[in-house]
Amino acid sequence: MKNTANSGLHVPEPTARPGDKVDFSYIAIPPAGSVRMPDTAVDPSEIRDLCYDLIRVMDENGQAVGPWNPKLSADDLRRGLRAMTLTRVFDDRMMRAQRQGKTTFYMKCTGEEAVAVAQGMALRRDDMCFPTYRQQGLLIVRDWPILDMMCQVFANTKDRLKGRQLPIMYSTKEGAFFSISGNLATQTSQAVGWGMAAAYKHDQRIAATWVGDGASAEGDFHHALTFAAVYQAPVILNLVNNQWAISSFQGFAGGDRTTFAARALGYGIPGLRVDGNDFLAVYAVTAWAAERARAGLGPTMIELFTYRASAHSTSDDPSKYRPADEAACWPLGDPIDRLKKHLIALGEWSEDQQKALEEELTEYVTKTAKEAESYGTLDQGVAPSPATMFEDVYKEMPWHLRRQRQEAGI
Amino acid sequence: MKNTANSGLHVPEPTARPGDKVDFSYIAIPPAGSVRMPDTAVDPSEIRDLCYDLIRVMDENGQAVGPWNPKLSADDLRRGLRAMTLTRVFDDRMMRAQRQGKTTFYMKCTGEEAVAVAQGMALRRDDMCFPTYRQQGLLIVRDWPILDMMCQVFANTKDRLKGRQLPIMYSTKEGAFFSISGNLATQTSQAVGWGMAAAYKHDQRIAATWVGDGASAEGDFHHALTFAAVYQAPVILNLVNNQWAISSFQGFAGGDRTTFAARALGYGIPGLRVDGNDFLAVYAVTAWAAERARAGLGPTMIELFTYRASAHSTSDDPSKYRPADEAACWPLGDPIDRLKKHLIALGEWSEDQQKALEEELTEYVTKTAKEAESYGTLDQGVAPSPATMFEDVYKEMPWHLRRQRQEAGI
Amino acid sequence: MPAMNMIQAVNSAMDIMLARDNDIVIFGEDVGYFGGVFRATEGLQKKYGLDRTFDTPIAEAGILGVAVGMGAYGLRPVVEIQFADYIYPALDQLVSEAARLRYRSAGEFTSPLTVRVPCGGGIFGGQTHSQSPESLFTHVCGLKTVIPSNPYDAKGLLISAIEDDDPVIFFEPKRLYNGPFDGHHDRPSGIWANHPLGEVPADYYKIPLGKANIVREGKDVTILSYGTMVHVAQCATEETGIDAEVIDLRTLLPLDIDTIVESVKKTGRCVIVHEATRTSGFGAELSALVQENCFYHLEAPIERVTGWDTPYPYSLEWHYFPGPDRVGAALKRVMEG
Amino acid sequence: MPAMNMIQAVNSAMDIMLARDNDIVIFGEDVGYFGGVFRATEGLQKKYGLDRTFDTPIAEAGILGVAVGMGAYGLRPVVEIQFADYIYPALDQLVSEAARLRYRSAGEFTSPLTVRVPCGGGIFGGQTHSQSPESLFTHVCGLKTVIPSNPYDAKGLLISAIEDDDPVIFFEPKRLYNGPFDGHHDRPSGIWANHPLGEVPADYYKIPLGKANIVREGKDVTILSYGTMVHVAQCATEETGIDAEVIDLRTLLPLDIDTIVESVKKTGRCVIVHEATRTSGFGAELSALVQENCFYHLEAPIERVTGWDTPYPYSLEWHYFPGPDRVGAALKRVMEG
Ligand SMILES: Cc1ncc(C[n+]2csc(CCOP(=O)(O)OP(=O)(O)O)c2C)c(N)n1
Ligand SMILES: Cc1ncc(C[n+]2csc(CCOP(=O)(O)OP(=O)(O)O)c2C)c(N)n1
Ligand SMILES: [Mg+2]
Ligand SMILES: [Mg+2]
Repeated sequence: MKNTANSGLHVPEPTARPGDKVDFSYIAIPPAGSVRMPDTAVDPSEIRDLCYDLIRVMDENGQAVGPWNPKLSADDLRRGLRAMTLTRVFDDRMMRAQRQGKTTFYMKCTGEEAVAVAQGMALRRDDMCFPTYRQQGLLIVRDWPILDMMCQVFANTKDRLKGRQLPIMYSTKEGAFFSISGNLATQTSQAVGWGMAAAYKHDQRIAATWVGDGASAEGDFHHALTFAAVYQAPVILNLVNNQWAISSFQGFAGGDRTTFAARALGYGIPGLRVDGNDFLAVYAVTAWAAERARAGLGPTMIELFTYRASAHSTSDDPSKYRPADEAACWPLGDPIDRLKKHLIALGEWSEDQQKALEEELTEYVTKTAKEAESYGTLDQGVAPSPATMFEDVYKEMPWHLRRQRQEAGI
Repeated sequence: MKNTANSGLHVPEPTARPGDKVDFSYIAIPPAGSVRMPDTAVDPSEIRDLCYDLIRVMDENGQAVGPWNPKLSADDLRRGLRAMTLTRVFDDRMMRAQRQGKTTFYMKCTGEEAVAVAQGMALRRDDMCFPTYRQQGLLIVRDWPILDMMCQVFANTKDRLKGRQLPIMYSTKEGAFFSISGNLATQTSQAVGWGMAAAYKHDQRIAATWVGDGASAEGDFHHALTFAAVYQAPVILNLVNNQWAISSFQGFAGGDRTTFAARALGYGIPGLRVDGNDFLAVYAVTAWAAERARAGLGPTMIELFTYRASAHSTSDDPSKYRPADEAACWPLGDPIDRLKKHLIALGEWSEDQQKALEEELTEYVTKTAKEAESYGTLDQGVAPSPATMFEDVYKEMPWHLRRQRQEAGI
Repeated sequence: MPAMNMIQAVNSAMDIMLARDNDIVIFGEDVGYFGGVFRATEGLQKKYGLDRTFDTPIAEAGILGVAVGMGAYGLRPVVEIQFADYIYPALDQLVSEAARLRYRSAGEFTSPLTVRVPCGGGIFGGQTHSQSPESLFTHVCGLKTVIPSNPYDAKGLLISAIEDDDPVIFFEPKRLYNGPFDGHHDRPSGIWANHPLGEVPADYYKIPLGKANIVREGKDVTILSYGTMVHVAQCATEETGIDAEVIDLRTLLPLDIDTIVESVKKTGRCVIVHEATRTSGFGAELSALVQENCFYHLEAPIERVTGWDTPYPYSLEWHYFPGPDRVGAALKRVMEG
Repeated sequence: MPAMNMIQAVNSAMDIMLARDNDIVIFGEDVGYFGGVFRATEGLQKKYGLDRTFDTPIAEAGILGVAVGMGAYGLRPVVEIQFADYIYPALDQLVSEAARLRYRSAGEFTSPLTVRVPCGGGIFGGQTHSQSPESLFTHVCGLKTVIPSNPYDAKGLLISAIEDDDPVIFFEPKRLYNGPFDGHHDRPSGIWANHPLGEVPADYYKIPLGKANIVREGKDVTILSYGTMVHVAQCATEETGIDAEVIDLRTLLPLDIDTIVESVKKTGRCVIVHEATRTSGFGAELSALVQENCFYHLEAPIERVTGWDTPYPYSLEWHYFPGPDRVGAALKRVMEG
């Protein structure tokens, strides 16, 4: 036995490193449709088993099966497919812009598009989102202008954040999308506070927040769960388990020992575990949790089981720490492919239509990127005025900042 | 429904406040002996139900029953009874000293003596303890000189901590009792680190730590659980649920929603819930967890279900926030009375012997207190030399502290 | 005007604001039913309801995180951190979140929080109930830092803090809760009822943030201080007979630089007094600013009288606390300089 | 001697120490298999084993809490906080625990930790990958704070830090990892292989903590600085032609006061340069100390050139960064003073 007190310190290791054969055999995948759907008013103690299960709706043939089938209209499904595809095209374009030096940094959500897009669809347009950095799909499914997003990425003269934030750290009150923080997990307890405020104000809106498997180890997430449970806040706590936190596999966040959904049990909160690449399942669990929250039945925690198919960010090279073909071997497939297959199975879509959609969106993104670039890119140095640097530190500028602005000569 | 998003913010309330009739009817108490005892090598996933149960050994007649009966010898039982009684007498004497102005502050553990004493007995003498401030029983059961403890409380010339620490913030490396921190919960991740170090060094010693129901809401406790699970550290994580955190009942730590033991589930750690006033049950679960840790099977979390029978500290007046007779109504009784009853039922003890023991210990404590007082008490101003104030900030005193010491003229 | 001690003044400020503005909620450890370990929120839950003043889990970072979220919603949370010594777990939510939210969202999301924090020593609280960490917060742009020295100011400043649209850390020197304290721990302490600044209007009033108060005019030397040390400084002035101008800064950030500079230019000498440890304490910033702004007027080195660079030692606290003797000695040195 | 950049120098220090002392363990986010996001621990896990250099959960407070426990056991943990901007969650374990453990246990338990913290801007990291929070740590008694400015110092200081029996915060200015940087972001950056201090002995050596380095002797004015700003200061000296004495402090606490005082007494003028925000930055403490120790030798006000009191703005970072022009202007002002 390696892991004993008197035989050394146990340090977790993933099943495969670069050069090894990918091994996902440890992942148990129950058949689609096999998990029961409880009433939203269920007592959390009656659904503890759901933390260890995996809610799935789409089967191998692209059919939607079982109680969690949200029975979305074909139009809604196409809307979801479009938003996911647009997200992927947008990501690819921005990634290329970074490679071209037009911006310094970018983060993709490839393989995880269903998370933000399906959840964004299941939430109301004014439910307040406290995302981390891989939920650009929320903005996209809410039809937030991608031009606006690009201007932020380019930190140009139309950047609504005045060049103050790293690319992709979007923020829009109108979009009900909270300012992304560089500091992991801080948004989770903030979301609970927002939800508490909404409850206090007898407001129908609810809050939702996202945190990564890695970041869930931060104390803030524990505080979010505790406060959410104590005050029964109308909030959805989403944990996106995409298997990796930069170079660290989910075993370093505790994933070797149990599911992340099981965290909910310690707080008496319902915990759902869902196939994060199954658009329908993600939609359904989110709608269930939103209904609970809106009915005043309290918080829900959702583990979205997915896979980070791309690099962590443009600063990262995953081939250094995981097998190059790991993404391709991910047993739960690709969320866009799977929803497309479902729509085709329904007779509501075709490969040709998908191709046409991709072309249309590529053209749209390219055109929009050109427009965004016309307002400047970082390398061109067409940035917001340096004088703005001293604004918004406080509501009113105190003397010392006025003096410093003078000193800066701007 | 009060607790709904659109009908206001839910704020927990205890079942009774001052003036109300005490109501502990919500507490489910399974019969002694009814909970199974798994093998220490059990897979944690097989004993999740134990987080929701309550391990008890002593029945109403003082008989030890069921699989968790540790079958201690009568001598060991008497040792436990003696240490618990001494702890209580010690507490009373120090509390009186505070009232007499001989020290400024004191904290009792009345009603919770079984926690530290039984756990201290189940651990080895050199297992490292990372306590919070109500585990003085650990020192007492380890036969640490109460004179030494009193000198710390009086901050006198024999105070091993040189008057630097608030009374009861004991620390002794020789006693394997880590320096108590005023900052709640910080010791929990430290204990895990100590355990990891022991594992790294192939050391047979294990670590144990204690945290209150209230303090378990701190991020540190989450970090402790996460790191303990990830590195399978040889550590016992004890959560002393004594129902109160100063004036806040355990509902403000999440206790209204589920058990505290259920926290363990989120990390895949075995969680045991034990009648904290049942000396035998506390001993047994601790021995079980220690065996696991020492065998390299990883951490265990234990919820000790008990009641803080006295004030939070000498600065507190509990009649302001809970019914005056709440302690008397606590359904799990008093740990000293219960162990005494068991020994009497065994024919190994009598009321007279108990009375004699109490007298003997009272005399011993009084005599020792007199000796301690002879080395000074705070109000007499017989304190360690002010020059020591500048020592031990660093291993070697840097110039600025030397200069400040000069400036202080000492 | 009613006599109030500092607890009552602080309580009165919150009482008035709860009544005036339904967006104000108060929470923290033990602040609800019980009314706080220092009783600053006593009676407020009963008067305004469970959802206006409530207890929290013991998680300072959680309290602040939740407050930031509430602030983003549009509420004005007023939270209590039970002791300044326990604010460190919340630092990330303060520094990285509350302080920068307005900036990083270009003004769309704000953090109109007030964080009440009992601070300071002199009550035999030992190392974890005695700290004065104010300097850390003054290094964080986006935060305001306030420390009153008497009931009148406490109430007026707290109302301003609550109404302020930026996050304010409001330190309450707990040694002053019951009465003014001049550092003579061996004598009976005064009570606020006997002090002019213990007279506090029952109604709403404000003292603006960023405005210092000259508590004693003088021409020989300027003493810059705040909180408990204002009283120590006044005492040292009387005991030495040196005609010091004693300035109570009240707000550390934004600082009332004009009042400071004017005074030092007049006196040509400056002594800075605070209870916090010396190195990188707020006294360093004050010294730097005075030097930068009054260099050609200074006739002697600026002196700092502060807590030592050690933890606050429980039984030796009166050797640690910068009392009137130490301040007096500095005044004399400066007058000779 | 081999040429090393600063990453390699830091890596070499840890490599040597892992080999020399089995009680040293290294951990942090991504430091294990991958070798750290800046690659400072590259190769160490492979060379010394899984249990000597390993990844951790993403919980800075957990990392520090565990390190304190290990230190109490008797190990010497060397941990990495991925960016200085993420050290705030760990502040309580540093301030309340690591820093005070020796004191509160009267010497029985100690915290011989080293906390490696990449800091500083100039890499377009935005507000959360650019901060220089060193001043906060200098306010905490019980901690030592170190910031090297070149590979040679980095290795020697890191070995000293690891061997030190007190907790040391070891800041690594990430803008210097690959080469010296004088602030001229518009010109190609240098590489360490072309710099004398990029020559680093392969073997064990130490640079004592608490000793500053006079990197340029001069008689007109003393420049106090550390980290990246040492190079900016040298550049400004050359560009203005002012004969400045440039002191690289290397250790902020304990500070090498003698070297500072001797220099300022000689030059009579002082400019302090750091990248951190100004108010209550470490420059304030330096200014106060210089003023206290050299008052009668000063011929002009001490100047501070620092980052502005705003968050580090992503796209405007070169307007924020205190470059050679700003330092040069201060030098000129001081010479005219
Ligand atoms: C407090 C804090 N610590 C560390 C980091 C550096 N960091 C940025 S992303 C990341 C990994 C996060 O992984 P995960 O939460 O799983 O999210 P994912 O990237 O997989 O979506 C780390 C360590 C940070 N941003 N904030
Ligand atoms: C970080 C921190 N926050 C707050 C406090 C103040 N405080 C001391 S004890 C206590 C209550 C703790 O309750 P619990 O953990 O249940 O332990 P118990 O007193 O019941 O044994 C509080 C809030 C503290 N010491 N440290
Ligand atoms: Mg992840
Ligand atoms: Mg308790």
